[in-house]
Amino acid sequence: MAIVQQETFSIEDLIKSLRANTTSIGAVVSFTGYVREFDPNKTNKKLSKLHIEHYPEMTIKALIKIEQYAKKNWNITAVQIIHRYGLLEPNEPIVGVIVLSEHRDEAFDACRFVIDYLKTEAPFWKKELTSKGEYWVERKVGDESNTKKWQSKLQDCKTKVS
Amino acid sequence: MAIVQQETFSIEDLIKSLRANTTSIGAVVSFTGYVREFDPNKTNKKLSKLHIEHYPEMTIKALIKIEQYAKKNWNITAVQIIHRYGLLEPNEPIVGVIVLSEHRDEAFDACRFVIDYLKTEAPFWKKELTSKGEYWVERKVGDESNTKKWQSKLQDCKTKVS
Amino acid sequence: MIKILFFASLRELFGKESIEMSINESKVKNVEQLLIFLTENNEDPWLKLVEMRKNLRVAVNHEIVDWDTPVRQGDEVAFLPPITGG
Amino acid sequence: MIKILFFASLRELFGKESIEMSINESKVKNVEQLLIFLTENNEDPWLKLVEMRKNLRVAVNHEIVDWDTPVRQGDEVAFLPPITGG
Repeated sequence: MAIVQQETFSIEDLIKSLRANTTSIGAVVSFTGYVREFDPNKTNKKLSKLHIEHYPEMTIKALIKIEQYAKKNWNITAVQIIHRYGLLEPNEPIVGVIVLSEHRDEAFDACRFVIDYLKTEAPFWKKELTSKGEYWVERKVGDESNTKKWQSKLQDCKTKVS
Repeated sequence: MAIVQQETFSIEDLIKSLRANTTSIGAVVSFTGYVREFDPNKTNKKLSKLHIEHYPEMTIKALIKIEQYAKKNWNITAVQIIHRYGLLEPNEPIVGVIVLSEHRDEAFDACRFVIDYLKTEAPFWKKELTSKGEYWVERKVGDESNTKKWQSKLQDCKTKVS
Repeated sequence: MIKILFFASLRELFGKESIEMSINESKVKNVEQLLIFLTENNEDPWLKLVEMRKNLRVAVNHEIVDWDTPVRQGDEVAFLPPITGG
Repeated sequence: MIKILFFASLRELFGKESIEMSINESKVKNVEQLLIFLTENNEDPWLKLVEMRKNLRVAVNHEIVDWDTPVRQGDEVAFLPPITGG
């Protein structure tokens, strides 16, 4: 299950619907990524909007593949990705990842894998509209190395996932 | 900030109040632990209630200390623990840990540290009331080794925290 | 005909979301050869694709693929600038 | 006087939440010596504390401490069975 939408979302509502009818879930880990108005590394720029573009025919497929990899590599009960696109305001949520499992270690690892992988493998592009102009966000070196770390650690992850 | 209460709680409300007035939060990681009605390792027992006892004069102090250790060891903006006590029903939340930070790696690590540490270092005790009788929950070996792993990895964590 | 899609900075560079073109299947057998074919006249904005080659990924029919993946009439090919999801 | 608190299985074992007792400060200087003093008559339920010693932790005035930590009149001492928080 993956959701791509323009509207905002509620992590709690998503958790509730994933938990419905489960009786042996001990742990839920969630990650939420937000639009930052100020980046302490770029102190002279104030973000006014974030524009997120994606490849609609491909996005859901790519996200579901990432969820499937997570389920294959960890003993988890459910995983849900939600990702927004369009024009977002500062402090709005961009992406949510929720993992349900019996025990917490699996939920933490799988949630982190999903967000790490999504950053470099799901077809989204971000453009920052700032007080100093508009520009496409550059890929972070750290994001690439996180993905590579998972690829070298996990089985069946060497092939491209999106 | 740590909360100990009998009532249930909303992770989303806690996140919202922690996020109020922040402008450079990029990541929120939350952990929620729930009462499990069935433990797949003990298939013959059905939980009817979970009773959580604590040491009131000590608990908040212990939780705040754990939060302080998290802030000392990771570059995070805020951390909040909420833990319930009293008589809980299956599928109710027991504990929540929320971490806010600029970047996700710190939020994941700090959140995991807090829940791992809390499991063995905050003065709570659980009693399961089941279809086969009542008994105090035994400490898990995995919980102990998680705490020890952090203690060997982190500075200033060798002293007892609660 | 194949359809070529552009996203983000490439969409802005080309000034359009997609183009359709027919390919000579005896000359253009895979994605690598398609890129060579598109850029052999050294014309902007195609040249930009060559410059970006190291950071460029390619999807055929909605799956990211290796550069030696075959392309055929009817395929949808997308050159993807570095992904910045999440 | 010092106050000794019991929690969880120990509270049930002792049938009470706390007791108060006076200690001989020349004999009982720290938590370890307090435990020895409490159990020297080999009486139940105190003996149980000795059996559990390996898994027992002790808090003085709401802080978990090492066994060589001093105890003084007015202190609150709690013997803690294995914590199962979260």
